Amino acid sequence: MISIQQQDFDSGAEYAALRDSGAGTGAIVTFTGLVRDSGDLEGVRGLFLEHYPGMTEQVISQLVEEASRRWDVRKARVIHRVGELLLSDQIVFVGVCSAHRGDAFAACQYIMDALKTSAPFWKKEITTDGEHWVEQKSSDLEQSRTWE
Amino acid sequence: MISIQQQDFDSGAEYAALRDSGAGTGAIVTFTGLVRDSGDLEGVRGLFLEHYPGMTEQVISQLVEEASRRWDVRKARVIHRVGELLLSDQIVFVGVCSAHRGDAFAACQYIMDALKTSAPFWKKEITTDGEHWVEQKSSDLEQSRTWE
Amino acid sequence: MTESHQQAVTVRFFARLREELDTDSLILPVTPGMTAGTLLAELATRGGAWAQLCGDQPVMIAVNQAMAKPGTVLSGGDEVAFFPPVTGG
Amino acid sequence: MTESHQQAVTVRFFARLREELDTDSLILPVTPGMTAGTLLAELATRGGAWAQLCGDQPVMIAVNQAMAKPGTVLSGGDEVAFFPPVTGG
Repeated sequence: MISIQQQDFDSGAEYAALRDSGAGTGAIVTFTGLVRDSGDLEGVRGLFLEHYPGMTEQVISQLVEEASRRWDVRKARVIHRVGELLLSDQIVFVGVCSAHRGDAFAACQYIMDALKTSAPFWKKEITTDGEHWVEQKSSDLEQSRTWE
Repeated sequence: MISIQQQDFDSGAEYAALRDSGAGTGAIVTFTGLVRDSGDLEGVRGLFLEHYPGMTEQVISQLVEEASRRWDVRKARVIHRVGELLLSDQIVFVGVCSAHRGDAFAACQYIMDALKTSAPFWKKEITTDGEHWVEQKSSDLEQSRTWE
Repeated sequence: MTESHQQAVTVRFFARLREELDTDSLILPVTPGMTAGTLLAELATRGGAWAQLCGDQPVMIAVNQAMAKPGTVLSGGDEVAFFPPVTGG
Repeated sequence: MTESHQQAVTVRFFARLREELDTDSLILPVTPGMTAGTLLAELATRGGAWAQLCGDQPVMIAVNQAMAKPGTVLSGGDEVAFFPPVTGG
């Protein structure tokens, strides 16, 4: 299940829902991304996140399908917030249930790495001095290419 | 923080405690292991987990230290249950906070993989036909060696 | 001149491009065999902020909400989007 | 004969070994230069279930609650543990 939303999410409730995925599940891996000072600018107060409605959901759903082809994935959940976020706010949640821990780790990390470079979200940093669109990091591109 | 305990744990509460780790945290990865039918035996009803009190805590604490040397680890939490567990019960929780997602994934998976081969826990499967000590899987040894 | 839906594409812009072009979307005529790259080059000839569409900074392309390449051929009714490299997650 | 604490080691068994040897722990004398491997071999000479300590199945060794090797030299007061490969997590 994929959600793009302004409101915050409850990671505990999301974990509980993932856990309820049948007796075959032996491993659950979750990733949560929080807003932090990227270090590119001084005095970051928060972020504004824009997305491409419709395409975003489609891209993430294809990433989850690709992960399910490569690894044992019993259940997957992706939540990505948009709009204005403050420092330490939750931005993104990726949770994967699998029979085996190696599959759960790989599928969760694959979805997250690929989301970073192919899902249409854009971050603007809001600092005490104004606003500034965040540039893509080459490290994200490289991390995503390791899965090809 | 490391806990070896008989009682169940609340993954949501553990996540909330990890999240409260300062403004530098940008990524939280959690792993939870659940009791599942290993497929080695028919009619598994649950597990009995034995451990070596004292040594277990020491080994896990060294694994967390080693992970903190290799990657950016802001906070780490390990819980491992012992005693009798039923199918779908939670066995183990590993949670890691980091500035970066790559570090959070790597540190969490490293701790879990190394725990599998070096922390003194032993599983006995309880089936409808009796009990049976679980043998170590060569795949666990190999997975752990990939970190050397 | 009125373009029928079959001979036009919707062009959308996001993030920095949307702001700097001061444009959310456009409806533009499409000619047979026209590619996303040709459309991008045409828009760049408008000058000013539009010139950056063929400038140094990479522009990503989506056609019908799927990532596409400059060579992707457009058809009437398509939704084409141009945007900077993505930075979510 | 009474061994002083300085000349004895505590030997502990876990899991399948503990059950099959029907023994949680032993206090045994230690001679200068004695290794964990020598102690294991001595215990195996007891025969019966004890023979498996030098059998086909691997036996893991800990000395003072840290993983050790057969060559690890023992001192009086050490805690030595023998157990099957671990299967936690």
